[in-house]
Amino acid sequence: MIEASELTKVYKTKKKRVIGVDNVSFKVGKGEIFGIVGYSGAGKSSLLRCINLLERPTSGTIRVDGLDLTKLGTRELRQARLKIGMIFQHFYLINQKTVFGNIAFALKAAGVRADLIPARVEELLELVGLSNKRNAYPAQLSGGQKQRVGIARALANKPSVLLCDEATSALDPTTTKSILALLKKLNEELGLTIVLITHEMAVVKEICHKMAIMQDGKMIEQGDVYDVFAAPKAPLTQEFIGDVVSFHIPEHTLSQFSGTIAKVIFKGSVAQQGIISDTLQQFSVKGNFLHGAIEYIGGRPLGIFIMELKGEPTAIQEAIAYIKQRSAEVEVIRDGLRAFS
Amino acid sequence: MIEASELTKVYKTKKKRVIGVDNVSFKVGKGEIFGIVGYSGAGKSSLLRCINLLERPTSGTIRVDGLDLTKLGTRELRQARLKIGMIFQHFYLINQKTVFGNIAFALKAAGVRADLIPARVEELLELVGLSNKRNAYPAQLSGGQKQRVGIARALANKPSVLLCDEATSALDPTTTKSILALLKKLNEELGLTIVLITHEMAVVKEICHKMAIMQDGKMIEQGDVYDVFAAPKAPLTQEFIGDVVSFHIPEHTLSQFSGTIAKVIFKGSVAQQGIISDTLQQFSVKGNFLHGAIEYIGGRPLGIFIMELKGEPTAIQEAIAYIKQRSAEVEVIRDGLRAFS
Amino acid sequence: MDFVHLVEMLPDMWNAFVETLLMISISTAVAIIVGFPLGVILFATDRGLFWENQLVQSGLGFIVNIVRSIPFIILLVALYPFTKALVGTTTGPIAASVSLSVAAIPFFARIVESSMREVDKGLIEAAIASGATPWMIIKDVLFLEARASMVQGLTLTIISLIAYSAMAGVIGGGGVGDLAIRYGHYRYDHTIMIATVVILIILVQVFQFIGDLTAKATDKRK
Amino acid sequence: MDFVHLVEMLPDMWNAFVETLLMISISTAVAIIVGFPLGVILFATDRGLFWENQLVQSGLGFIVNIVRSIPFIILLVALYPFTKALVGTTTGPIAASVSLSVAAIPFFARIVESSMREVDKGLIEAAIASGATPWMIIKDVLFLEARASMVQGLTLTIISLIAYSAMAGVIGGGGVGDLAIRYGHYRYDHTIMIATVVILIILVQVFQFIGDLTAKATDKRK
Amino acid sequence: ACGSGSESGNAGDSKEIRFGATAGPYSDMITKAIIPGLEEKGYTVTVNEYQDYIIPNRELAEGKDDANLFQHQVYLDDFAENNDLELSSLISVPTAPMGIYSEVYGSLDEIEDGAEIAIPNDPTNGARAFLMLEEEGLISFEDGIDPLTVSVKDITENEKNLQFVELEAAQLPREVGEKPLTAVPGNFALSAGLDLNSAIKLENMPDQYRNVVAVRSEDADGELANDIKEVVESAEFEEVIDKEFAGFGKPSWMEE
Ligand SMILES: Nc1ncnc2c1ncn2[C@@H]1O[C@H](COP(=O)(O)OP(=O)(O)OP(=O)(O)O)[C@@H](O)[C@H]1O
Ligand SMILES: Nc1ncnc2c1ncn2[C@@H]1O[C@H](COP(=O)(O)OP(=O)(O)OP(=O)(O)O)[C@@H](O)[C@H]1O
Ligand SMILES: [Mg+2]
Ligand SMILES: [Mg+2]
Repeated sequence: MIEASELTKVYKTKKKRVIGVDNVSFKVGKGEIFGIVGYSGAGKSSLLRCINLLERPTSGTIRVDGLDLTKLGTRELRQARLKIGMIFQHFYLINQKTVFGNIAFALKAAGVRADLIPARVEELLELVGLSNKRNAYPAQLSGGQKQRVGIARALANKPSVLLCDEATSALDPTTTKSILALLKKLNEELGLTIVLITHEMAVVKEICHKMAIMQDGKMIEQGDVYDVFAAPKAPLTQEFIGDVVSFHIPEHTLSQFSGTIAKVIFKGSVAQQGIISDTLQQFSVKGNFLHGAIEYIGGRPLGIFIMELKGEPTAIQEAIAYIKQRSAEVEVIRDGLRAFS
Repeated sequence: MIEASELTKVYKTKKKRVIGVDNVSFKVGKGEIFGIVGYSGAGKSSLLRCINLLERPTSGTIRVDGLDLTKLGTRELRQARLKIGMIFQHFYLINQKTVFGNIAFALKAAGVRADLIPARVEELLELVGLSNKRNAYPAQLSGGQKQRVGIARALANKPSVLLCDEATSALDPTTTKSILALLKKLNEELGLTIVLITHEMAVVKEICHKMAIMQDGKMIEQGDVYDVFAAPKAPLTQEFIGDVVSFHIPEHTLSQFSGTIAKVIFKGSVAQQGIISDTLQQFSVKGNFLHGAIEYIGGRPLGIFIMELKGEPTAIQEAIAYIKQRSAEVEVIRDGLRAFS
Repeated sequence: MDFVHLVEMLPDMWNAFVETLLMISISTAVAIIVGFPLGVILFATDRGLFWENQLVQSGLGFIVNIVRSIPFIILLVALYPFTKALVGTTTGPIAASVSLSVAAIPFFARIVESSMREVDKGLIEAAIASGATPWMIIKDVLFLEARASMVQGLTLTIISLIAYSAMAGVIGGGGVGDLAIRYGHYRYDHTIMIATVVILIILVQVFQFIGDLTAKATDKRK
Repeated sequence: MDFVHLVEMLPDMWNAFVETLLMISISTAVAIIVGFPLGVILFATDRGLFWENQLVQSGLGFIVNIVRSIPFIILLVALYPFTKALVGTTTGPIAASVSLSVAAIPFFARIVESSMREVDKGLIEAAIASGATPWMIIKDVLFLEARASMVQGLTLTIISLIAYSAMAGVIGGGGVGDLAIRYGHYRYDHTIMIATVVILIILVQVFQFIGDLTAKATDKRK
Repeated sequence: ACGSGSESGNAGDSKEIRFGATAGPYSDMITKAIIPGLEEKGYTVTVNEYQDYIIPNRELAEGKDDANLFQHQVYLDDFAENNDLELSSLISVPTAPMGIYSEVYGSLDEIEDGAEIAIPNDPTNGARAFLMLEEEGLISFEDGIDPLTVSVKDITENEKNLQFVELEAAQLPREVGEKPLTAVPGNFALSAGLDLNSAIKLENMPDQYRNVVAVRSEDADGELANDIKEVVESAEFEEVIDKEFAGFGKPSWMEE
């Protein structure tokens, strides 16, 4: 659906050249949700803006639905954009139009018949929970409300591709969830392809199929979300993923536990299948859970638990071996502190 | 430090009156970090803007450091504001000044001697990790970079109170963490009082001492973060807290487990002290961990785990009784499904 | 003040007032009808915008500046044949309106252009991303967002036109300003001069008031 | 075109050119020095702003409008005693500059006012929250943010002044516009008329060019 | 033009005429001294006032006006020739003489070296000022110069080193007292309430510098032309002149 190859975007300012996007290639299949994460200033927004050619890439090509956008004339480009919805980081609502008017604008752009517009707008307002703000002007809306208008606008023309630049970062968790659920629904039911920039890994985990990490304009890692979460390669990726899954345990907490600290990872099949309790019952070790969860990433369970094992070193060794044997991965984060063993 | 009593802010538009803040009273002690959460449009920003009188409340009083701001003349109010830093949801940087200039502006406002400004600005830039963007204009910055300039500006004059409106919502997790660590450090070392609006409960958990939940302009619940997290009262609070702590387990996951599902809460003392493993070893039940963590809320550990217990119903009963006896709270979320018990 | 004289002149002043309104209305209308699109083109053909076209930009800009360079009296005379062809006469308020319009068009066009420059580029981008046509961007984004500022600029234009219309007396355009000059300047008739200046002041205040009110009423930002 | 005649008139044209520059410089300088603060006050005393003061707002607004209402020639006459007291003479380019300045001040003040209205209220709020003094807000926020728009407005003012200065001939102000009228209009001297109009066009283009360039160079938004 | 319901005979609508003039005494002269006579003859007259000296002649030539009164014979001839217009004068009327006014000097002889003199900046009035000064021997021109377009540049000798300040004619009365010497055209002097006799020197006006009633040449022998002539030559006209336009120099035909 989207195919970017060797995209580069260089900003020229008076004194220096800033490389926003640096030779980035990626593919997003039809009906896929592609998440892009990275530090602030990594080039995420720049990349997204290259996709619908709001920013003309300095070099490289971008194909959407088979069309090489960089080769299109203005008219065709406009047609192509009707099928690419975009949600902006800074909303960019027309200040002089009501919520209704802002959404109707997008419909008019697509040439929707005037008499069909009101019903469609109502539908969209319902969708984002803003029916009661129909006649409010942007200046009278809270940040999250503005963002929701932006979302409704982007969805107005039932686009086949949706570009979201931090679409939920101004929203409370509940609204975020409902918006994500909505995106997921549109994705599943209508096959909407979504490219989504976010800094919340929870969002990636929740709805993305594929993901990429950007750093200094480059895409340093990309792949299936499940794979990336299960085995992040680049240090930056690990850092990001760690936020949701690998549970970096603060020193503070660790210092309270004297036993061996191990990370146990269950992939694919449903969780532990009693492995842990079996282990505890079979070997003379005591276990304390420090942290853990079964995450469903793209619907597949991934269980990661951090636990303290206390007992004779040999017993612990055996226990770990047993767990590994029962098809789980175990990583010893810290050996037991001798003093207490 | 901050004492708001019966604050009400009504916005009058041509057609209707919108109640932004509805009779809100609260106190924030010196050196406390006060988090405000709530849905989009709940009135959080409006309330924050009333604190430094950017928005004059329709009624009620606001005292900061003993001074009733609503009674001050313009000059005194300006003096008072020098000690109240503010981070805006929409950055509001001066477009025509560089990053340096924007921060220097705040220093000049406080009458800092011109020759001392550059060093102080550098220090602040270092703090927010933007030293290399010193001479960039806001239009050349990414969203997160702009936000960081806003943060540096707000901290410029070493304020005694800091008001943050979604200060980290545009930031990636790492930057968020470093900013939060910074706020915490300033709070601890200099006794900075902070009022912080966020929609990320993780932020509240991480650094707030007290918190409040707003809904429709009202403060529906407030208290120590630990207490609120451990025992949220209002349904909305539960919803918010649930996001971080109480681990709502999706139906999807639950259906994969046939045993009794119990939520075990360890308060105060360090975690489980082997309670779980003792239980598993003493009673003939198998246990599977579904989700859980030890959260440090305001430095005190709060462990919440959700687990599946499998075995004879009586054994499970006994196990639960044992756990309760060992001073943990247990809440049975679902009894074992008979078919499999 | 000579009241008998004032009363005696009332019909003339009324006439002049009607002539002024006529000239202002016509030339304001033309300034809007021609100046607005011109301003939009000047704006939208600039670098990085949706009709980017350096040639049209500088060409039109040059023409606009030429018209603005020519002293009004020279313009009046230079436009003689054009005025004659257009309205069939070269004197009177209608003929004067032709020159006033020609003078007002580039003035207003520049105002439209610079008002549009103040519109947040992000809004234009969002509209482009929506697949909006240039026409929609102009109508629903640029026009609306720049409206308050353009209304202020229109007020400026109208008030300048009132000042310019005083010179229309050269070709018998009449109007209050002409009366002021003929009586105040040429005839040293202080009564009429003061009376006409008062009329002009009221006229300008009324336009400013309406302009301010409209600008505020149509502005939906705070 | 009569080249001999043109060459013969060159010194006069040069004189006129210098006079025009003199008048424009003086009146532009005064327009900035007096009009800028006036515009700021008009802006900042409006509702909801840091110097909110309805009385000053409407009072100043009224005076500004009065000056803008008076036809330039009447203004010239009305300012006779003032001009005399100020510069000691009532004729010549310096005297004409007085009236031109008085006409330009309210024009530019309105432009400053409306440019500042376009500044995002949030920026002003952020400055207020920083504890900035009104003076700092004006200097570091309003002035900077409205600068590009004000430069455009200043261009408009200067070009309008060039047009107005043609009327300065009434009191012997001279200048290129006056030359155009006296030779072109009264004496049917087409050579001089064309030559002077060309000078005016160049002058206007140069100012427009400098204005556009400055506006762009000083604007740090995209 | 073909008034269907018109009762009057062949003259019909043509009895409605328009008279052009510059603002000031000459439009007053039309209103006060000529119109009453024309109305008696059945005309309805509208006066069109102008602010300059070019447009009225054009309007006359174009048929917008039927006659005008604001210029002297020399200017009319020159203008008609330069612009290829067929305009003719009908009759000259009493004209206010230009005067040189001064609050410093009692006569022209007292003028000091380098004195400033304010003069009109339009060619017609300006030339009259120069010719006055030449007649008084204060300045001189090359021979054969066109008396109508005489300008500062044509001065060959300037005995007293007079400094010329060119101003709009209407502005000149305001400069009396400001400048040591001011040459004010009579009509503006009268408008401003100056006493013509207070001038230190009044123009010695040859007939070709007296204002004339002008019409299109084709109409010069028409009914209207004859009627206007009759009115101006009437005793009633002279009566009004004597009463309302004191100080105006009468043309030679009137003196006879
Ligand atoms: N118009 C511009 N001119 C110059 N540099 C720019 C411009 N736009 C962006 N940049 C620079 O390009 C880099 C990438 O910016 P971009 O906005 O794509 O970051 P981002 O990943 O979206 O960050 P964030 O998460 O903070 O929004 C940044 O270093 C930024 O300073
Ligand atoms: N200037 C205004 N005029 C009218 N209504 C307003 C105005 N400002 C805010 N409101 C309304 O007041 C309510 C509270 O807005 P506020 O900005 O305080 O919400 P918030 O809690 O900060 O939301 P968010 O998390 O989305 O930023 C909203 O319903 C909003 O529509
Ligand atoms: Mg971004
Ligand atoms: Mg808010």
